Amino acid sequence: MVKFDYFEPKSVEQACAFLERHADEAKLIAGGTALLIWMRMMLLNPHVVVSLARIPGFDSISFDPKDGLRIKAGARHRDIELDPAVREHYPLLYETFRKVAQPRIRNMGTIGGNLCQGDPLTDPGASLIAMDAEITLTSSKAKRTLPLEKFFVDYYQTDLRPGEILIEIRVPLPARPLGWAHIKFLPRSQEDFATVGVALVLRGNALGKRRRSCAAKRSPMIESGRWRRWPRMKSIPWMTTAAPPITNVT
Amino acid sequence: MKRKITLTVNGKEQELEIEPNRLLLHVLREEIGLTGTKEGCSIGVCGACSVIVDGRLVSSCLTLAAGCEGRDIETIEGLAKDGNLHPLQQAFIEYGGFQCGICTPGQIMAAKALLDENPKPTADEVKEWMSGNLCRCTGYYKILESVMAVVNNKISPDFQFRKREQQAKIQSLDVYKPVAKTD
Amino acid sequence: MKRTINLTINEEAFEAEAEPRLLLSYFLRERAGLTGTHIGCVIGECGACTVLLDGRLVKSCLLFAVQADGRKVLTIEGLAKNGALHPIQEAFVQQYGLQCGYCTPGMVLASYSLLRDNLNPTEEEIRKALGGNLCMCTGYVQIVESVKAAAKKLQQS
Amino acid sequence: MAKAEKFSVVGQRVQRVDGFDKVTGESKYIADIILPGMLLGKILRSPYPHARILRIDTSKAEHLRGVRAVVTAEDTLKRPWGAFFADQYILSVGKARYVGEEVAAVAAVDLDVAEEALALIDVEWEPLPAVFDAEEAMKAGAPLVHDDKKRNIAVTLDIERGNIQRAFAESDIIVEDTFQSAPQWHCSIETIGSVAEYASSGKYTIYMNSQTLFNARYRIAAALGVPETDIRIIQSAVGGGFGGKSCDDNNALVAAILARKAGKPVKVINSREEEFLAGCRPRVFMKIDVKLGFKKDGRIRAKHIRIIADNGAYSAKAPAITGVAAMRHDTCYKYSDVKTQAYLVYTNKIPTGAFRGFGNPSAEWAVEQAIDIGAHELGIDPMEIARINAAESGYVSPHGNRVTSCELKQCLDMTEKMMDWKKKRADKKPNTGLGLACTVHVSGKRHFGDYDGSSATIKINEDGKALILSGEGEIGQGVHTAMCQIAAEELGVRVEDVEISKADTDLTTFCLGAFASRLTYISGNAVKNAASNVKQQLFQQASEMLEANADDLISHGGRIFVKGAEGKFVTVADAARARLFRHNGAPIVGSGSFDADSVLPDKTRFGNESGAYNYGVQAAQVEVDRETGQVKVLQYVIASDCGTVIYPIGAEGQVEGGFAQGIGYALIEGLQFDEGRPVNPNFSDYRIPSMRDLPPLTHAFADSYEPTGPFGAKGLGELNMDPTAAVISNAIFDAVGVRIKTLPITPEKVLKALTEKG
Repeated sequence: MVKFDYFEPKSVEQACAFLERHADEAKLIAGGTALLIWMRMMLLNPHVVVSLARIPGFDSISFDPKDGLRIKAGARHRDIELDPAVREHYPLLYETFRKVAQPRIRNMGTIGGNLCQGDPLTDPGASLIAMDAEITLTSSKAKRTLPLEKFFVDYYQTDLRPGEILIEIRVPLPARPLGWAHIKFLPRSQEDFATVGVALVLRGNALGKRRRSCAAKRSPMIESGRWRRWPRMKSIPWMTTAAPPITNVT
Repeated sequence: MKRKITLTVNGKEQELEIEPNRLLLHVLREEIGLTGTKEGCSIGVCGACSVIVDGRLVSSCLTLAAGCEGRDIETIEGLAKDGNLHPLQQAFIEYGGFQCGICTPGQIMAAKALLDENPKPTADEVKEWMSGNLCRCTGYYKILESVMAVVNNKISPDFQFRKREQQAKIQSLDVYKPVAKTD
Repeated sequence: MKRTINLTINEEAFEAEAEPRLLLSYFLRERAGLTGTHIGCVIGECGACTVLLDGRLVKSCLLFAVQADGRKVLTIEGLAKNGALHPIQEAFVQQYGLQCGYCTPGMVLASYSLLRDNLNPTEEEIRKALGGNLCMCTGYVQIVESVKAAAKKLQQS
Repeated sequence: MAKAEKFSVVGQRVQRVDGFDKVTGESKYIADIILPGMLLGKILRSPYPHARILRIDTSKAEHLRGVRAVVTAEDTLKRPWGAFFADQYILSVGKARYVGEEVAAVAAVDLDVAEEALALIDVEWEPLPAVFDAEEAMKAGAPLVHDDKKRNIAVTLDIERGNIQRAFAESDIIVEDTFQSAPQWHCSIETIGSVAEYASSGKYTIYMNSQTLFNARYRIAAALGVPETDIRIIQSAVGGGFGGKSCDDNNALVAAILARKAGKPVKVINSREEEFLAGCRPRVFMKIDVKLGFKKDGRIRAKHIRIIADNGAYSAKAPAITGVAAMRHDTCYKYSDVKTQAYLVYTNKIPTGAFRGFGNPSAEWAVEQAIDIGAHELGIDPMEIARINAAESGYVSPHGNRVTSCELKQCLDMTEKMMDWKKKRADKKPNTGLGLACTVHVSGKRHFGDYDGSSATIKINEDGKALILSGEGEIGQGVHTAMCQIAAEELGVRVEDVEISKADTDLTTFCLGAFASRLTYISGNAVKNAASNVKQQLFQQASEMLEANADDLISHGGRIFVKGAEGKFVTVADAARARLFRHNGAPIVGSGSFDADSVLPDKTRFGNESGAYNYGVQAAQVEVDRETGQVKVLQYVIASDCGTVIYPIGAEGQVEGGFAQGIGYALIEGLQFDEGRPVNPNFSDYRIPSMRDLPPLTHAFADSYEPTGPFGAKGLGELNMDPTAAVISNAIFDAVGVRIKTLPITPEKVLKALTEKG
């Protein structure tokens, strides 16, 4: 690993200022589970590392019935998994986050870091897209909010612009009843990255047709995320054999 | 540019000056001399470097030491108190939860983090929790058995490692007279 | 407050941090890993920790490492070159100038300092030059013989 | 069957002797060894699978601040070395023959500097045509890996016993098929490493995590060109070996020459990537054609096997491994007429070598499937086919292997019962199936010179406790505990009163080390003999003190007494002290040797390769998901015949751990090469089984007694790695009717086979 300067800003504004100042040579670190591997492999060699770990409230999760779920980018996967509101109102997210890697990595990796890495092999993206999540990004110049699915561009490529920090993920409260599933296909070890991850949401009237399962699968209400790309699929013929049983209704 | 940091490691404060690119794993091993924490894969997969930071189980190979300023770190060396093994350590011996032992500090720290959070996990919960700690020797059956032995309180109450005598009387040599004894 | 100490040890640059109170002898052993410099008394009496600082014979237990900052140190490890012993080392081996060997690095360096200035010392001069180096094993006779033999070797070369 | 022998220590669930250190993190593995002034070494490796080195310029690296030594082949004798063939160099001489080959190395004050220095070494390469496939390599005109090896063939075997043509003519049905095994990496959680120290007087002291210290010493001496005595090898705690740490690689040698040049101790530890590229020597990849002739009643009449084995660029132990794959299995069943042809072929890939099973997992993958095919064609239960053909005590294989004890049939009965085989077979559910395979392994193997033995020394300390000095070493399998139990049993003392030293070539007598499942049997016998010698001395002393005849004495629990008169006794401590503290005093110290009754195979590879053979049976019930091709193992059963079980926790651990590696081999593990370059050399992409990947397992040991073993024991370590892949494949066939013939069995392969079958 190269030598670098290390900063721990105490506010998002400060962090943005650091990013601005060290434009090309700085990297943000949150959980570090991906960044440090790349740095150890000398694939990334930043001269400045800005840690977001000491920004007060940057890991908070809050829920409001009208506003939905607001997850600050510094929340760790395990914080989300263990959050009572997530468990109660967003069972799909609970099921997804409890399956991310294993507890040690969930204790470290943050949702913001995960999304910004743009790694299609990881689990949260698909479920959050399926739940209509939107994200807020900020820089010292501007703040913007966009749907998560627009954020993902390609393998390891996102719409994150220079100087920007992902600060929040908002997930609207889903309509009830809600049918949902998240599965990932692990051909080798249970610890592997998924070959395919599928998140599926059925809302409102689509649920009534659930018994006509094939029809339900073609319903425009179904959304999913898929390996290597992040499409919000309107129809998913490839799933006709591997679809999970939609048994979870809340 | 080196930074000064203070870590609390197994209850003891440690003041260190380190480069920001140093990993917690290497600082524990090389600066503090706690070599119980092992490096296996260097990429957070195998869990041999598992330690507990502020109550959370983490991979010390993916943790910058600089980010641990002021944090409380537990390593395998902090588990046994006054030569008395932690119940998990005892269970791993009694139930054969290791062979070569290189993954064992990580396995035990992972199990400790679980039991701290959930003292009565089911076997499936243990499996799910521990699955990120790889072992190439045991096939895991005895690791699971060891952890479940602690959960189900099946470790011996009067465990003494290899019956070591703590207060052996050393026979004086100059008064030694060989004779047969009787019961 | 720790200080960064830069010095040359056996012709190699070396840098390490140390508290100002750290003695040069410990610095050499623990920071530089050169354990040939031995600790005998830590009050400058025994000479087991003898090294050369900028060419002058010193007892490294009577110096702080910071005092060696920017200077040149020669330790016993710097004497043999490319696996070949220095003639003084050879002489100590051949003339049985050692038993346990603990004082030997200091003895050798003291002899080195002597013979550098005086290639033909008398026994008295040898005993005087090595007077600050204590040995509990040999009774010094063979040490003196070793230094004499070393002087001869050096004269010939 | 077992002798009615009652043991007081053997067979008890005792505590591991090294347990405390391991659960507290106090065990010193190689990375934990830190010497004063120690430097860290890094190795520059070939980026090409085959290339000539035109020039190496190390001057920039040498001038980097913090660099203490840079070495190339010029710092070595350029003398080739190797376990069987001297064909590899410490650092490339003229050419590199695989990606990852050691070309140069640096010792520096820290790893970052060492890595920077590697980048400053300037090597001018001339890439050469390379060959990556063993079959391609055998073709005329293929690039030669070694100029003197025509058609790249390192070893050819062509052996016929009996009359194979007649035997096939007399067969009722003939099964013929081709199977491919896969390379597999050891993936010890601790990688290979060494700390070398060089005293300018000429002695090397090398701390190694090797599993075969004296073999390491021999090879290092040969490569460095110094006598064995000038090399002292001290074993650190070993974080898993499985064959990978038997010093077939250059790690310790590079550390040694760096230490010599730098004049400082040097530690060289493989990164995980280096371990995959060029560290441990992975399992030999084999393509195996099997042809079996059966009689209608299920008897195997003829067997013809043809193997093409991928040696990689250098030979390591692959020559012996090829022989094992070609012949070992003929000790499992009662064969009469067999033919075996095998070719070991050089390619421009990582050298392959010893991995738990030593050729057996590859061969059993093929042969046990061919037998299963035969069983299905004949309409006979695979369990019955195995029973009909199973070897028995007294069997002599066509290659001269003499079986002194064999409980294979008992293992079959146990497996049948534990699996509830008959019932499960009768109520077969869709997409579920049962599979079975048998296995045989050795307990030691006579192949490193004409010696298949071990030696040990036991001394009694003044406190009456015994200390075993053995150079065999502990690599995690628990053999030190088993040795303490054997010594305690023989001496009649508590196991807590026996300790064992770490292995150190300067302090212990010659020992071959951990391979060929030999330690419990071979070194167990040596320890037992040493203990017996010590016991004689103790009894001699005690007889004076008890005023009794030494022949009438027995010992138990640390007391020595006349048989039947336990009330009056002397303790072992008293006897030892009495022998020492007197005129003409002497410590009680005894040594013991054992050399197995095996035979160094002759030119036709005939000869009893081992003193004892261990047997096992495994069975699986699997469920196949027809939509994804995924295989779920519902239940797994193992029965093992390892003679008397000395250390049950350790023995169970060997079964479970071997099986876990078998599951990895069968279903999970695989390294992909691209033009000889490993594509996934890390734990994120080369997966090994995790806790969640292991199925429910039931296992048990046969009631067995090996007459030549210590208290009836024989080997176990490798047995349960061997048949697992075949078991799973056989079960998949039973479940969905497709047979997978290449490893690992991935969902893609199963799905493809199902689609093709329609």
